[in-house]
Amino acid sequence: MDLSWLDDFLWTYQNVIHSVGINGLLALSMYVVLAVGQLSLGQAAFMGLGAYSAALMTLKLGWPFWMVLPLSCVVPILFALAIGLPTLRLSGVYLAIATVGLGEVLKALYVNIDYVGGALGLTGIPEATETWMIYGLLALAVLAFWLVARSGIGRAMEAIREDETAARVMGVSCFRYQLGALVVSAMLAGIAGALEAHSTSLISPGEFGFEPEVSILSFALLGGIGTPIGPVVGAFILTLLPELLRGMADLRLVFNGVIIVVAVLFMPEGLVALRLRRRSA
Amino acid sequence: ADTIPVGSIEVLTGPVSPYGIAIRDGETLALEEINAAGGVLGGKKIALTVEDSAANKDQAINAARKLIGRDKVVAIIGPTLSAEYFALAPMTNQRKVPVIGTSITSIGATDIGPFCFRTSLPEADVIPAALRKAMARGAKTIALLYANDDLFSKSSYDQMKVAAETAGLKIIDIETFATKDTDFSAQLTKVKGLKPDAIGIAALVEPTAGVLLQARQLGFGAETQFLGGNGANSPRLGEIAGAAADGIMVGSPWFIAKDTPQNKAFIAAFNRKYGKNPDQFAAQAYDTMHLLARAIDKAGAADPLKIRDALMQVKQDGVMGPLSFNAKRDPASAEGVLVLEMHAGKFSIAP
Amino acid sequence: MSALLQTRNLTRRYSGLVAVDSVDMEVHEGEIHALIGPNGAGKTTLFNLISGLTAPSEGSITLAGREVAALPAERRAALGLARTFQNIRVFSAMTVLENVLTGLQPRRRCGLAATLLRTPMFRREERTLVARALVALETVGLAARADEPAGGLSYGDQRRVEIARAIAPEPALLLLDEPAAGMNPAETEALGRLVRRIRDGGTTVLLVEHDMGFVMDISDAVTVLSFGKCICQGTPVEVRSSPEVMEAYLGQKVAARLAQRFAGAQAGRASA
Amino acid sequence: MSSTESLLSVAGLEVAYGRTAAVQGIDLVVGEGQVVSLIGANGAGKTTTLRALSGMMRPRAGRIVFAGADIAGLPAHRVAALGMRHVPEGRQIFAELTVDENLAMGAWLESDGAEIARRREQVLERFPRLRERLTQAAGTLSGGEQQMLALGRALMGAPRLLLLDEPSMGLAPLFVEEIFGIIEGLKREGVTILLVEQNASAALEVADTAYVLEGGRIALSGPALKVAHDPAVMAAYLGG
Amino acid sequence: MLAQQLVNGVLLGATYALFALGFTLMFGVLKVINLTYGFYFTAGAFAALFFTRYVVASVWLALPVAAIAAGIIAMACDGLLLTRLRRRGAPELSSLMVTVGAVLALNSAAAALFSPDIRRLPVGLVSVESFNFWGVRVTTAQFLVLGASIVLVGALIWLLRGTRVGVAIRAVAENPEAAGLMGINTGRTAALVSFVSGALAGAGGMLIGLNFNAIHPYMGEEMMLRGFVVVIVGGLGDIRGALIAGLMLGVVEVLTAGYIDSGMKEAVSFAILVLVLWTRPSGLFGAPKLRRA
Ligand SMILES: Nc1ncnc2c1ncn2[C@@H]1O[C@H](COP(=O)(O)OP(=O)(O)OP(=O)(O)O)[C@@H](O)[C@H]1O
Ligand SMILES: Nc1ncnc2c1ncn2[C@@H]1O[C@H](COP(=O)(O)OP(=O)(O)OP(=O)(O)O)[C@@H](O)[C@H]1O
Ligand SMILES: [Mg+2]
Ligand SMILES: [Mg+2]
Repeated sequence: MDLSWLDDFLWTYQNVIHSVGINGLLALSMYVVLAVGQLSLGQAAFMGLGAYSAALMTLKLGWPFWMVLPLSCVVPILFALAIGLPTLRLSGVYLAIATVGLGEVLKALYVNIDYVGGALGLTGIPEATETWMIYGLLALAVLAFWLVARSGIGRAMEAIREDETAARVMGVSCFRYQLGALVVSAMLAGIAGALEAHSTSLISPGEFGFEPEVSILSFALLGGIGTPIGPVVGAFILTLLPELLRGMADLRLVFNGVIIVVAVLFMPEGLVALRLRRRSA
Repeated sequence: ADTIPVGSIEVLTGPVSPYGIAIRDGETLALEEINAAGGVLGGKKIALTVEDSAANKDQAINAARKLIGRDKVVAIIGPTLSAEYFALAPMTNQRKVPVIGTSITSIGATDIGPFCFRTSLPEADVIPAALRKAMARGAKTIALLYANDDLFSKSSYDQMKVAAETAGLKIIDIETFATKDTDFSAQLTKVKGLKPDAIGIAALVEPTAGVLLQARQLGFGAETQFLGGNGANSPRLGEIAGAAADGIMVGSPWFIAKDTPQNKAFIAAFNRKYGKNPDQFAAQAYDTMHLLARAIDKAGAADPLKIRDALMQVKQDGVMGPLSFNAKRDPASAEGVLVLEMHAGKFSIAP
Repeated sequence: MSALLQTRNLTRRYSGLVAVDSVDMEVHEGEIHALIGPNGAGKTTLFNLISGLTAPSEGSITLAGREVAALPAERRAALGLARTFQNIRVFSAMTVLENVLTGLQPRRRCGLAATLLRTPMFRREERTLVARALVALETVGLAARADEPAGGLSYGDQRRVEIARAIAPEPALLLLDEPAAGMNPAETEALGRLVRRIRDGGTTVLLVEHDMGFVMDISDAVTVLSFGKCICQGTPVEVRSSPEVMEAYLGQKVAARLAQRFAGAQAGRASA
Repeated sequence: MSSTESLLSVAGLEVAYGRTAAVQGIDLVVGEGQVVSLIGANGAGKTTTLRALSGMMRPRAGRIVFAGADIAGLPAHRVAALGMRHVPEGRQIFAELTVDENLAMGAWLESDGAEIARRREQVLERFPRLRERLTQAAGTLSGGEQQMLALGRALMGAPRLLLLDEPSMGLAPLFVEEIFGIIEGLKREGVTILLVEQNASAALEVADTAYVLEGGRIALSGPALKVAHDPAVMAAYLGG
Repeated sequence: MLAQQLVNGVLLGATYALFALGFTLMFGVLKVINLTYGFYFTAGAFAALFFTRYVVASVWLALPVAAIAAGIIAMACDGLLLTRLRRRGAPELSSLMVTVGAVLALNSAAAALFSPDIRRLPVGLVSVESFNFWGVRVTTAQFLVLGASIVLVGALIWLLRGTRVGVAIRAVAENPEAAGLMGINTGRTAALVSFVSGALAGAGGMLIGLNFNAIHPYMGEEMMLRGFVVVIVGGLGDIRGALIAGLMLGVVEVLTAGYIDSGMKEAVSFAILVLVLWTRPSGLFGAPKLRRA
């Protein structure tokens, strides 16, 4: 049997396939903070930190990818702790803007520091990301979130989302959960950044600002945050859509926007509007 | 096949799209001329597929993979932005398909590999001419302003700085802004206090216009000479900035009133087809498409490897002047670089 | 009897208003203690201070001999404090059962690792917690609606969910803020029996309530608050006959009715 | 039943939340100037009935005729314009507005400034506690104070028909008496009232007519005195 | 130079404030992070552009045209997209999501229709001469922006605090259900708020487009991030806060660029933003949530 068409297909769509999976991871990193009722928009910034630190480890220190990948979440996690401590007491949009601030400050730093390539960013990053790594991690993350959601921890998270005060009275330490969620979010985003950097050979400061952040948020919201599946589905759709609409030229983005609007108007809870049932009895 | 597939990746949507659209218009015009004149390889037509990258790295890569994997193109023109070029060139180079940037000015772009070309002159070749002209008019000190978040502007600034240092101009201040900024008053006020003889602006045309407009509001007059980088070399500068742009000088490999028959024909054809004047980006793309067609003919086959080798040999005298590649796959000559000065919204050769 | 809860000089000021004014109060282990007073007297504010939702301006709070005024609310919950809210706060998108299970958080021992690995201990714990939650729901009469979203219950039923959620972890001290509001007299009577049962199960109860019949019936001790100050403290009988309380809070008619009812308590009960 | 003309008459009212039917076909008449009391256990559908009457919810079926107009399905603000005021369960005051602003909103449909001032004075007369707190954000009032505000706000609308959902909830005994005094006063002034109360004995005392709701249906209705002496009602709602 | 820099800062800040006024109204009252706001700003500028080019070249006529056009568009968008969700009581985040999609569609449609090129209002619409006060230069357009922001702030505060309509707007914002019971037509109030904030955006778009000589389909989009900062630092729905926060942001940016490093102005202004929020978690004047346990 001639399978060369498959090779061709995989080669042609390799980057699409990678992006879809990486965006899935990013969507989950948004999901985990939304799951504790926080609109924290630092995911793109965390991704940037992961991407930059991983690329530097590869390019400047020459470390192998199997070491770089797990280490890529260290810097994002440290930042998450550092900004989480002062900002977590903010709520809603206030937190959102404070965390967007982190992204903007980092962007200004990347642009101004020549060691990390300035406006160009880091180039010539060797391709090391394999499709199975992305999807393996994605599957693991979904499974872990699923298991957590269906447990007391998941219940506590939902309680925080609904009413922080009441949750605290039940003995749920909102601060610990929210900081934990932020750290997990940073970890996922950081790893996604490392995968991205080693998939496209270039990272530049503009990729980690406000606009990508809005896309990450839309992955999670379009898919729905009732289950960890929703955000991943959202990421898949919104990443594939521009590719599928390639033929529409000028009107591509118009159409893309209209699809989002229609989808949300008719399914305001997201495309995967499920709620987990946690009753085991 | 009786058509030769060629691809192009440009920014066709979003805020940067004026550049990508100009390039697409230029190459499309050239393509029609080539096909109307009987095509290449003895009668085969070139089929051009232009893909949108939306100024997004991933979409640029996706487009390149689609062009190579599905459309089986023999060469790619573009992409519009340097960052896109750096992202996709390693992959196209590995796949051995020539990519020819028409608007890529960053240092090191063509070093990625033997299949990476560009026809845009690095600014090192254009800026010194303008600086020399300014010094001839009495400039001794200069302040530099540039958009530090944009690659095109940044590399323009890098060259400007080196050129000013070599030419012996004293750089008394360096200020930055972001490409999307609309307010430059803080930087300009500071510069004004330092009273430089000249101000060099390295930015795309929109912010350059903004800087000029605000400079005039803040009282900069004819005593200060303004110099633009490659980005300022566009008829749109006059359209946006109007009288505020009067007196700005740019170095340019091409200019609209350039008095050669090729250029006159190009301008006329462009106006016929699009109802407006071309800019530098359109001209560059126009020349590049013609050069590529020549290389395909010379290669004698629709084979990317042979086309690459042919590209290294072809020469052409186009609207921009003589065009060929040097060993590093950069344009070989900076002949024809002119210094232009703006008056009443239009560039003309500086006296 | 030792004091399970003790406040000393507890004060909370809002701009231009002292909502709770140097309150010294003791709640003894094993008693049902009622906190009464006119509207705006500071009862809910006092609950907020005790449970840690509002920081005191001054004063101390000791729970089982431990100073807790500086502890966050969640730590106090872990020490065995539970409460309900006057303005109902159920988690409306969660089911009734999940609401009660959330109340059982202080009883959860399994951490993240056990959760991810689904260890036998985790499974066992989930089973026990669900069983306990169902018992609590049974107690308030809502077991049949365990799987409905709590937001879809009527006002009175949501109040029961709150009570179930608070009693499920078998707290040492239970604060009930107007538990009988929105219940009719028959239901209130049932609630009274329930509160007694909770007390008998080893939980000390401090409750705010405006239904005097209910309060006088079940409480062992009563504290009366007025304009933030503690104006009277004692047994129901003492409080009922205090002229200040009568004037500030009860009013002639209610006082008379109460007197009548409790004077003939024995007879009344026999006839019913 | 009294011979007065009916201000509100409801026939075959059905209301549902999604697929669960909360009110399953009730008939109800409120005569002009009457106080009608609606009692029932938790979850019986009392609140739901009131919500459907005032336009907060769209009924699934049935006719609601108020002051001669069929109002079933009209939005709340149109119903309010006809002179119906609803003091909803949970009070629903505007927490971020001041007490005074809350009162002003109660008189939204009145444009005569002097009339508004007169009503405001009347309300503050009735609830002196509110006068002390005029500029305080309503959300920081105590539970009982909020209840007073909710009632005062409704009275600012000079209603023809007042729907009260558990007005005595959370009020101190002294004040419960006062609320029922106010209800009696309003009745004397000719305001028609539909009263939902858990304090059934007091409610039946002021009411002319009473309806007992069970599982979304009317289980019993008639003159309040008669309902109050019904043995089943006594056992279930009046407490032993 | 310091004087000129301070004036630069105030003038820049006035543009931020002007942009943020309608945004904070929409955001604070309708409780939705409405990302289409930037589009109304653009729409106003384009309406003014076409009006001055093809009808009459007068600022005083173009300004109301821009405001009304943008106001109507805003009202239509709100009615079409958000009213349905509001009525259904959909979660806040899904409303945000609808506006994400809508702004993508609207901006790209505008770019496809009008091309993304930069245009400017006809030269000579206002005097291009700048006034010179003891060496400090200010242009007519800048005066217009500053004047408009101050006048509009006053007018909005009066509307919200001093009129019954304003109180009703706030009531609807907080509890639409209860507002309905008072006889307030909530749908009409939402439409009114959309119109007013759209109109503010439109007027702002025209004046700021005039001031910076740059009108293009993405001009609103590019102001959004700054708009957010101003609205948040000023406190949601707080008009006076938006003015002060806008001016503050402008002055901070200009002083950073003028005296520290122009590359660091975003970093410094965001650092200050975080500091402000750290000390005042609900914005400069925002009181903490008024609901009680
Ligand atoms: N956050 C606050 N800001 C200003 N005043 C407040 C605040 N919280 C409470 N108050 C005031 O403190 C007083 C006490 O309120 P609290 O809720 O404790 O009363 P309460 O005794 O529970 O009354 P009720 O029986 O009516 O519920 C009230 O007058 C109230 O207005
Ligand atoms: N938002 C809702 N969604 C779904 N079901 C609801 C909702 N609100 C009420 N119900 C259901 O409708 C029925 C009637 O509720 P309603 O609130 O009218 O009762 P009620 O008589 O007012 O009770 P209470 O005395 O407790 O206030 C109940 O079974 C309740 O579970
Ligand atoms: Mg209270
Ligand atoms: Mg009810």
